[in-house]
Amino acid sequence: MAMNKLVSGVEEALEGVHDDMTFMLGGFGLCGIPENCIAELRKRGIKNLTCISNNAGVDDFGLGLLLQTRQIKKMISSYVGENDEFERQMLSGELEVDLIPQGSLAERCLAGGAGIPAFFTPAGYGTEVGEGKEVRMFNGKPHILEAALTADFAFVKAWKGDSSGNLVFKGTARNFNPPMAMAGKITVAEVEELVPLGELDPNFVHTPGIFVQRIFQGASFEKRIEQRTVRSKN
Amino acid sequence: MAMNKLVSGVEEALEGVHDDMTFMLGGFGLCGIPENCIAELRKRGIKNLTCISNNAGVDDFGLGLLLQTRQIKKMISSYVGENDEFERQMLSGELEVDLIPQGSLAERCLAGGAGIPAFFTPAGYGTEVGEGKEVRMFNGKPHILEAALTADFAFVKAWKGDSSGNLVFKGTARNFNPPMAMAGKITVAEVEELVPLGELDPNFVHTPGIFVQRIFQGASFEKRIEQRTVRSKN
Amino acid sequence: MLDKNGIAQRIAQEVEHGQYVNLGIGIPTLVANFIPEGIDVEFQSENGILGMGPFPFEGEEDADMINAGKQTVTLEKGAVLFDSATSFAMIRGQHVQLTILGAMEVSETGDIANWKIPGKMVKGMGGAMDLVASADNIIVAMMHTNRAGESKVLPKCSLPLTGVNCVKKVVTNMAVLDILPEGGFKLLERAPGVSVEEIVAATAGKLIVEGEIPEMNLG
Amino acid sequence: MLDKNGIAQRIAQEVEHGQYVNLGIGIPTLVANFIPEGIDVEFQSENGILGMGPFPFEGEEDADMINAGKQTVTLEKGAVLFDSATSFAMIRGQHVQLTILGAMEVSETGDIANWKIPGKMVKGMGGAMDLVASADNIIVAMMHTNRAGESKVLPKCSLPLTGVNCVKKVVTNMAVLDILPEGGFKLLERAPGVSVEEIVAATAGKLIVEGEIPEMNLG
Repeated sequence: MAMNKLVSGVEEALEGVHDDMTFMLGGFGLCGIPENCIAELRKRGIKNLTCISNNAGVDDFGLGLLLQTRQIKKMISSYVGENDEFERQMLSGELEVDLIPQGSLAERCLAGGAGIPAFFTPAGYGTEVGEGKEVRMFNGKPHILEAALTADFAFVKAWKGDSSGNLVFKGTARNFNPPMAMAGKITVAEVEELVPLGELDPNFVHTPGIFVQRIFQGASFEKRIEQRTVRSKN
Repeated sequence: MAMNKLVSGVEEALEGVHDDMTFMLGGFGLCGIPENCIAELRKRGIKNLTCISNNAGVDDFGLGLLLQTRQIKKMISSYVGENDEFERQMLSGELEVDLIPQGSLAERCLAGGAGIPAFFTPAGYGTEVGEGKEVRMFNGKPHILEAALTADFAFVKAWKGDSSGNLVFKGTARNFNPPMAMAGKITVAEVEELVPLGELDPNFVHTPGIFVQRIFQGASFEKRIEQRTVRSKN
Repeated sequence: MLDKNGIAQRIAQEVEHGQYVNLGIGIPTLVANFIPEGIDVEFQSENGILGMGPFPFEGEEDADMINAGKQTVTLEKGAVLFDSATSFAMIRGQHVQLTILGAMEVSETGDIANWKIPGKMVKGMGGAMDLVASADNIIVAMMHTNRAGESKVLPKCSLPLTGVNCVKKVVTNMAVLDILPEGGFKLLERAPGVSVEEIVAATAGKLIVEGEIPEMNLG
Repeated sequence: MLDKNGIAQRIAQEVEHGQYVNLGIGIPTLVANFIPEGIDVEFQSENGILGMGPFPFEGEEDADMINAGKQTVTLEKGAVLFDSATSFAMIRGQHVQLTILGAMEVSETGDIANWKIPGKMVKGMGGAMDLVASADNIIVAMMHTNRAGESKVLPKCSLPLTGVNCVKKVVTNMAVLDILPEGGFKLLERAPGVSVEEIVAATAGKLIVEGEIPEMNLG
């Protein structure tokens, strides 16, 4: 009999979050971000957070909302452009920032979820990222040792999900959500559509429910587009 | 415009295989094995092969067919029971055997495909598998350093595939096929059903075509069941 | 003395509501038949299933749906399929919380041997080394002695190891034993009709017997 | 002198039939518009697309379908979607064969800097460090000089590096340059109307000029 991870909503889903915790948040830019969890974190006003997220949102959306309220102590990201408040806090030293190559970020989350405490990668060798890290040659090429990342909570956003926590993502909204779902001590999934157990095809589930501890239907999703780019029909 | 990886059949698919090469072969037991490629390898009679495969087939099917003809010099596997000829060759020293924990085998293939030359795992520490390998403590627990595996050819078997090499597997026939597909210098996919480009849902492809160099429709699939186990309707 | 089903039945009492469980080949597979009503667990099969169900009805076997013992199986509602790398990510990452497996030998420090008899038999470790190196809770299901009547509950394993300091509990045809962090088998329960003296005689490793030892309650 | 489209057009000539290509933000994105008929390539977008197509028609934008520059895009027939870890497995594993990206500085030993100006600007490296550390072939698309007129083609980068010894070719508004394994920019082609002398004057790094330098053929 499948486990029941269903919670009533975002409030119950975030039970136990508090100051000084480390969170992972899925998404790439504003695509596939856990909007409901971010809103609730802001509402709760918890502080001194370490947030692991590929990007830091924009000034008034995504993680930008928690930067406005100065709830974030440290960001671990790969790309943080497009956010003036972020840049101000970082350059002034108010915000700690650990910038990580995007592939290393994804792999470090995956490793954290997969019980691989460290691995070698060529990315970042010879740069600031490699400073202080062990270097070893493989196939004549220098590699650096990178450590796994885990988090107290991982917040992910899926398209569809069932009560046992099985998740399916849509389009490029998948991005960091699956590796981060694996790396949370408690992984919370907010979904656009909660489907009955058995409706998801077992052969086509992106994130198996074993990685998810709590799931709820998001109250609303804005799904803002950061760079609306189109071509004309001619 | 998508790439065309389609070849006429198993003969063209195996162009370039020769003595002394290292092959990866997908499958778990007899489930999801590349039957057509194995038959063609036997037909070609090439020798001194190193085969990386979770199991070694049974006496008269799967990799057992290449053991009968003494084409295999070395097996890299996790479990080799259920095969008398294998046990005989191994205990007599005719066959070199490298036994690897199943999870390390899967991860070493994945790492080989993902450009991760080495990683730490707790599996095998304190056992023969850990002998001669670097040991390091992480979170108070000893881990050993394992190296990536790659192969001259990876042979995988999929349920459906298209001309650009995108693959979908069925049931538990997925197993080692996706990680091995990533780790072949040349990856050959034999499929039960070749579908027109565009028919596979981009959101539900198990192995992206970038990992596959050649694809063909298998002429026939026996799909033998190793342990037929049933219950009665009462 | 318990038979294999009895051992499985006793082990089923150790399974907690909400756990993801990996069952090894042999006796452990039988544990699935004894999970009480109301205890929701999902079985992981390391070849790529979460939510493994019972064997299929005759005529409904599918060559593409097998368990880690290569037996034809079915899926429970809500099951998921995945590849071997993802499967061991679940195991190594400690998402699978309980592993139940067989053994040839267990030592009083929690070492286990179950994959090789030098010069005689080498089947390979399969997923066992990953499983015992990873799960928080590892229970061994086995006979207390081998066919020659020699104890399998030892001070030190004589066969090549599968893992070190990992087994937490042993359930045999004679007894339930906890392996203490400081070493030693603590006798918790006797099988029906088995005396403490018989267990002492059949146990080569350090056995700790404190107070009255109850008989197993198999309901 | 070339404009951005001209640089993209010239780089498109470097793309080979059957290649998987990652295009960075800015000029590299434009390269997709100039791939000749008959050259089949697939574009990888590191946020999770293989087989990225053009921008959508107005009204057909989908918030769940963006490229690595956060722009709305479409999929080609045969495209695939995947997560970020899989995406960088493709990149790190050298399955993506060609990377085209922008730069603030390039050195004569193939070093590249493009993610940080200390004390002034820090956007982050995004996927660039993984890309330049991995792909066999890396082409930089950039202006030959910065807004202050200073050369970006240097003996040594002054800004924090993105990668070392990795850039194979540089295409600027003035020239096509190979970076030699032993170091140095070998001048291959001049942009239309640009003289060798102008290129020499705009290049701070070691420039190797041998024989007649042809003008680019942009068809």
